[in-house]
Amino acid sequence: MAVRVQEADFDVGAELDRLTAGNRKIGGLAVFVGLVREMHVREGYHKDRVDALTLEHYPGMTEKALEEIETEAKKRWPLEATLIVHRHGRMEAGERIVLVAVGSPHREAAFEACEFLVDWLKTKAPFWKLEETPAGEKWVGATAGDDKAAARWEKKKA
Amino acid sequence: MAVRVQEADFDVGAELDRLTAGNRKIGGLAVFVGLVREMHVREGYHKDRVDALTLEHYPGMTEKALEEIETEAKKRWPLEATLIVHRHGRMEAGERIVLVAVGSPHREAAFEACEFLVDWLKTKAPFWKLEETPAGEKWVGATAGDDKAAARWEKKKA
Amino acid sequence: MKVRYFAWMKRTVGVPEEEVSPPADIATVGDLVTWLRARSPGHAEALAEGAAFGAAVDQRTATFDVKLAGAREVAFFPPFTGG
Amino acid sequence: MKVRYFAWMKRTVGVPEEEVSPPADIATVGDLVTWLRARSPGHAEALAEGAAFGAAVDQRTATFDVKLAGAREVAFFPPFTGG
Repeated sequence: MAVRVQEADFDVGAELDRLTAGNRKIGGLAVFVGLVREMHVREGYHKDRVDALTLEHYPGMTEKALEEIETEAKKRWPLEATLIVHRHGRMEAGERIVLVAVGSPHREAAFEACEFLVDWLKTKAPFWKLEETPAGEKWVGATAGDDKAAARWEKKKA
Repeated sequence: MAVRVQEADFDVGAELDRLTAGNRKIGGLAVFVGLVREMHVREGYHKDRVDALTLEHYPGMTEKALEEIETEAKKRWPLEATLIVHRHGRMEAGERIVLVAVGSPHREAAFEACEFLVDWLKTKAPFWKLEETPAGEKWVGATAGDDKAAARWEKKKA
Repeated sequence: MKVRYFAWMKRTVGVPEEEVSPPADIATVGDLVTWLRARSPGHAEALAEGAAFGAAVDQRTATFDVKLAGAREVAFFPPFTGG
Repeated sequence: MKVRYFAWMKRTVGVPEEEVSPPADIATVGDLVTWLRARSPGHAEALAEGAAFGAAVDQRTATFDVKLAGAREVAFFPPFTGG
């Protein structure tokens, strides 16, 4: 059961070995590795190509949030081992961003809990993504997603 | 896109690095590692403890079957990379048995295809499990599951 | 034609594989099962009516009505339990 | 009280964090937003009515009706887009 936010890359094999070492109750280990994908925001538009991104986080709050969601996952599923390693800082296309690993006696629980954690990380963890394209830098969600996001926050305000 | 059946253990980190090397279209890599779980068939019965198992397979047919299911997964989901490494022979509790890794631009596709492959491996791949317990060796499914399994085969015969 | 047995069927039959030459009227997997039962008490037990086993012809899963014509390898095995 | 800004809000406001001493009648996160808008055009733009941002009080996500009493750190940030 561990959560880490770090700038450095991680070694997937070594992390998984440490996670499962000495635990003979784990039958299935579900793992997710998120990578920086080179993509075109609008297909064919060269200037939209994402070559790298910078992830900003909120030191202190991010770790707290990750620990809370890990605790929540452990309540919902019978888990023997969980690990979240999330990088911040600048990463180029092809680099690893995040590792989520969940070990359980049963593979269904491992898969479900892993997906739960990944979905949650994508929307509820305090990270902000700055994309680098040939046309310059752009904060993700600062344009297209704004209305929807604003509505969500306004609702809470009311 | 690769399938391997081997007696030797595998290095998860090295396998994943090889799988994703040079491919910048992969946004999510869903991975499953199956381990030999020490378990009690009947809780509390020491003699039921599984300390090790031996997986027998059908050389030639196993590889063909794995390649077919890999092809099927690639038809159903937009996958950039798939890998199945399955061990045979004797393995003790805590050892790795199987690695399934699926890379896709989208994490939902990666997770779904990975689960699809793992579910399929557990029921449709030509492997047979011999468990070692303090009371002796036992072929899994040779007793309790027989009736149901027999019915399944008999139906096909008719 | 080579016939192979896996898992506990191998032990019950007594050999992992054998070369057989069934007569011409043995046309399907089901026919072969019936014919093999007469070879030994082990065969009869492993391939008994109602026993839980499946078959493959030339390394592809096959139901009992599948024709043997041209087959080089037929395998019999318990339900898969691996992975 | 320390106020922190993240992502594009940090650039719009012009500083990543600042120490502020709001008057006693600034009781909630919403009150603080209104009060901060007067500090500079950057503040007014980043914290504008209807802009897409959320808040945290002492590193826990907070809605605008949350009380500030005893808070040491308040943060404002765009919707999370990471992971």
